[in-house]
Amino acid sequence: MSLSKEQIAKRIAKEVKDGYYVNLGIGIPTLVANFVQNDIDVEFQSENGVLGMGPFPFEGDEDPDLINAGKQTITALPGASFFDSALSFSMIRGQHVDLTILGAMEVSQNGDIANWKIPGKMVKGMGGAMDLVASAENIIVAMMHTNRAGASKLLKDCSLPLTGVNCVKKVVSNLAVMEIENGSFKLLERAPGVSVEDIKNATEGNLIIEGDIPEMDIS
Amino acid sequence: MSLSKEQIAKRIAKEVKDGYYVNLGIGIPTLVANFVQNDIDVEFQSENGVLGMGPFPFEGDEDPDLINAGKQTITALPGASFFDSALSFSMIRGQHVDLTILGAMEVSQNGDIANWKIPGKMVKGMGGAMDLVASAENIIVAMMHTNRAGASKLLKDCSLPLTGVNCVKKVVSNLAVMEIENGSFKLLERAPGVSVEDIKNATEGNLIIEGDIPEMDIS
Amino acid sequence: MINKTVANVQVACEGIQDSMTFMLGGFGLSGIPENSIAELVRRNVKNVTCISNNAGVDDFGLGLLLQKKQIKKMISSYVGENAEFERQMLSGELEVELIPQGTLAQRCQAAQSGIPAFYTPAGYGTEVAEGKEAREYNGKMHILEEAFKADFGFIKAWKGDAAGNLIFKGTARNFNPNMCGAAKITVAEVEELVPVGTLDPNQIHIPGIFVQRIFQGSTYEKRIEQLTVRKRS
Amino acid sequence: MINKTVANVQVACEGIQDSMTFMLGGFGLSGIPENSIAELVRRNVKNVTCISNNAGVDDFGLGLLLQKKQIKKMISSYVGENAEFERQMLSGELEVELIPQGTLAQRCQAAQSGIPAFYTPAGYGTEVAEGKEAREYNGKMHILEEAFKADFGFIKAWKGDAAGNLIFKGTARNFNPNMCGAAKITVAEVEELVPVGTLDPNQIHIPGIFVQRIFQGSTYEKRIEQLTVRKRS
Repeated sequence: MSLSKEQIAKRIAKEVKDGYYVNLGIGIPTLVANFVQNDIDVEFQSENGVLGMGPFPFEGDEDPDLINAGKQTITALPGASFFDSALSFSMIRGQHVDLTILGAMEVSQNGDIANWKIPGKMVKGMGGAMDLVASAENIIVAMMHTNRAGASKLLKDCSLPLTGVNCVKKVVSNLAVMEIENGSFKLLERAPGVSVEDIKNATEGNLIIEGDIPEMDIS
Repeated sequence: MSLSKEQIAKRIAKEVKDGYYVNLGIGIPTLVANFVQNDIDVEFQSENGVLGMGPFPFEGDEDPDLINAGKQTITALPGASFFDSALSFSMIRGQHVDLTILGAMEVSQNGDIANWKIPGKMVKGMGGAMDLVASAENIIVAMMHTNRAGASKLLKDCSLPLTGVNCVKKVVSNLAVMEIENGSFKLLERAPGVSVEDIKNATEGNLIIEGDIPEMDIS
Repeated sequence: MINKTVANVQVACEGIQDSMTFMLGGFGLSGIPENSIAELVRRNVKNVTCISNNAGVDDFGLGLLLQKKQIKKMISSYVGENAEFERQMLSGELEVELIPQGTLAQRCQAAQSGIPAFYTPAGYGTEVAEGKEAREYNGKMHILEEAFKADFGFIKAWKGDAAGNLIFKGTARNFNPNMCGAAKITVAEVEELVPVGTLDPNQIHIPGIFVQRIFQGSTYEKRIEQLTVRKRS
Repeated sequence: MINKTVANVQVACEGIQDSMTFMLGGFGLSGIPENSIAELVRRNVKNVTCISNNAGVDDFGLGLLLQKKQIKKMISSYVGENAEFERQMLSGELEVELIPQGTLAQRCQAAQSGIPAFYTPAGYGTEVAEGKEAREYNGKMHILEEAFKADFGFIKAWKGDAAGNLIFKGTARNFNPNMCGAAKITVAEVEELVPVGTLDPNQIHIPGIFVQRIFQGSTYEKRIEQLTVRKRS
């Protein structure tokens, strides 16, 4: 069974360790915050200028001067701080953020990522994604394994304009958890009920399968 | 009559215009603050992190957390701000400071300045002087025209390690006010009672004398 | 104290001309200089280049200038919230330069700081790096980016005083401080212009030296782009 | 909230070794990390390189490490207040690299920000530019300067909390914020460690992400280098 977006987020949440500063991209990554274990200390950074981001405000408490990178109204937890965009990217570029989780339209087997532009069709811009992927030591991509037409989004080479080269370390898709290693996708875990064969068929890039591939824990 | 240090400062104070942000170096330049006209608005910047510097504190009011670049205890005027060293040099390097007044050991006829090192003898360091002279559009040097041995400090070429090249615009010495123009010292004013001949004799660099040279107003 | 106060937004915008380059603070619709934008619309200044992280929405923020086709070129990092923008861009009416958000912030700060160029890893190996010098530092490739050059910067702050000192609030801070002093003339509008001496000098985010004109703004709409809330339990 | 508190200066300095490079905040004797310096003396760590704007005075600040000949190399902008320093330098016992103050600040901030190199006009045409790339921007020559690399940064702040958030006071701020996060490990000592949530998030000068260890300092001497006062009239 292919994972729902929530389940992808749930699985990624297990990668978030105690003491991590984490930047969450728009979309599935934003959901990760809901599934981080309660017994660890984590702080969320939003590149528009807040560290220590909390949940959405209660109805009526929303403040136009307090939003996240997705322009959603948010709250700040005790110990939070506000800062300007330059200092925010000092955190990112300076590798003070421990983990970056973001979405992708394509990922290649050498860790290239494309997520900001479809020539002639869609150009939203890269936002902070290029800074994040060029700087972060630990990048996890949350994505669908295939597009609506069933074509793989895990490729030998990206076909879309790149956001960054050689930077993605791990991909969690609706079908699998993979590590990028020596120019290949190394299969680590399968979604419950999804076979290795299914994953193989959905992956255009080089897929390395070593030994038994366990099912993901998305409890 | 050769000017006293106070008189040099007094003459330079006339160069300080309404609306100027001014950085004063250690020594004679610091004295300039005492002679700025009362009817103009000026703010003094000290590169260790204060804008809107005021006079020395009253006895007993001194605060070790409030000093100027000369490490002297100071005060802050209403409208003052404190900031870090990087932002302080953003003001300087970014040419937001309108006027820089500093001392010199030597100045050359093309506007080079030396004021931080005497090889083998004295090395105090350049502090902020290199940033100031490389950045400021308007630099006035306050200095003695000759050294204790009577040798000129206004030279064809500096003999000491440089602080900056081609940057000094104006020199106010104990003998004269000079502008640096096309690789020469252009004599603008004489100290009261000092003759053009005296100044000529005390100046090793090329000195341009055009027409009558008036006496300085140091009232 | 050097007084930077001007009477109103009209005076603050004196000297604005067609074909100039503007910097505008704000992230999304948060912390945007609403009064200055309204004045740019009123003056109908044309052919301008805008450096701003976003391009507003169809009927607010820079979207108001886009509607009236006042903008020749946008330099932004993300423009996904504006249909008219997308239309003008895809049709070729509007020139667009998309750059990484951190590079945008740093190019503003570089202009403010007199740093003409710096190396950043952001964008290496992508379209953004085309035509730019690249160099390896610490085993990683970086590209050389230059400071912006702009004629006017439009800043929105929370509080300010006549000396031009500014304090920002929450995430409405964003690019505003980095753009102060990065253009030839910096115009700051504030929600509250307070008497000189009432701001704690320790808490000033931007010292007045970076601001040429300051005025008390009026009637801030502060529109929320994505209202997301929790139910009270 | 990620807790950065450590019990005391001994714990804060764990991992310090001979031959490391340290960054130390402070301008003159203002805003220097007094407790950390005392601990460096106590540990008698040797052969260290210190990046610090000044070198203290003979019997205070970094002068204490100079007395015990713990410092191999100083990287500073101004060292005129210290006779022992001058003696060690002129005799060749101490290696000294003097650099412009603004360049020093910017090389710290570059390290904090992941900017490996930048252009500055400071020092062009002088000894400081020797061996460095030079380039013209805006009709003026600039030289390429690189970010510092350091093992430990020692910071003195006024107030801080367990999250590592820092607020500085007056001109004791100086290089301290620029050095936060510029070394592999940043150790912050504060005059007052306040409960988390009591610092206004708008007024935090340095967010805790740039600080690895924070502790409540003790018995600050805060020596005044040049006492200058006016008589009360």
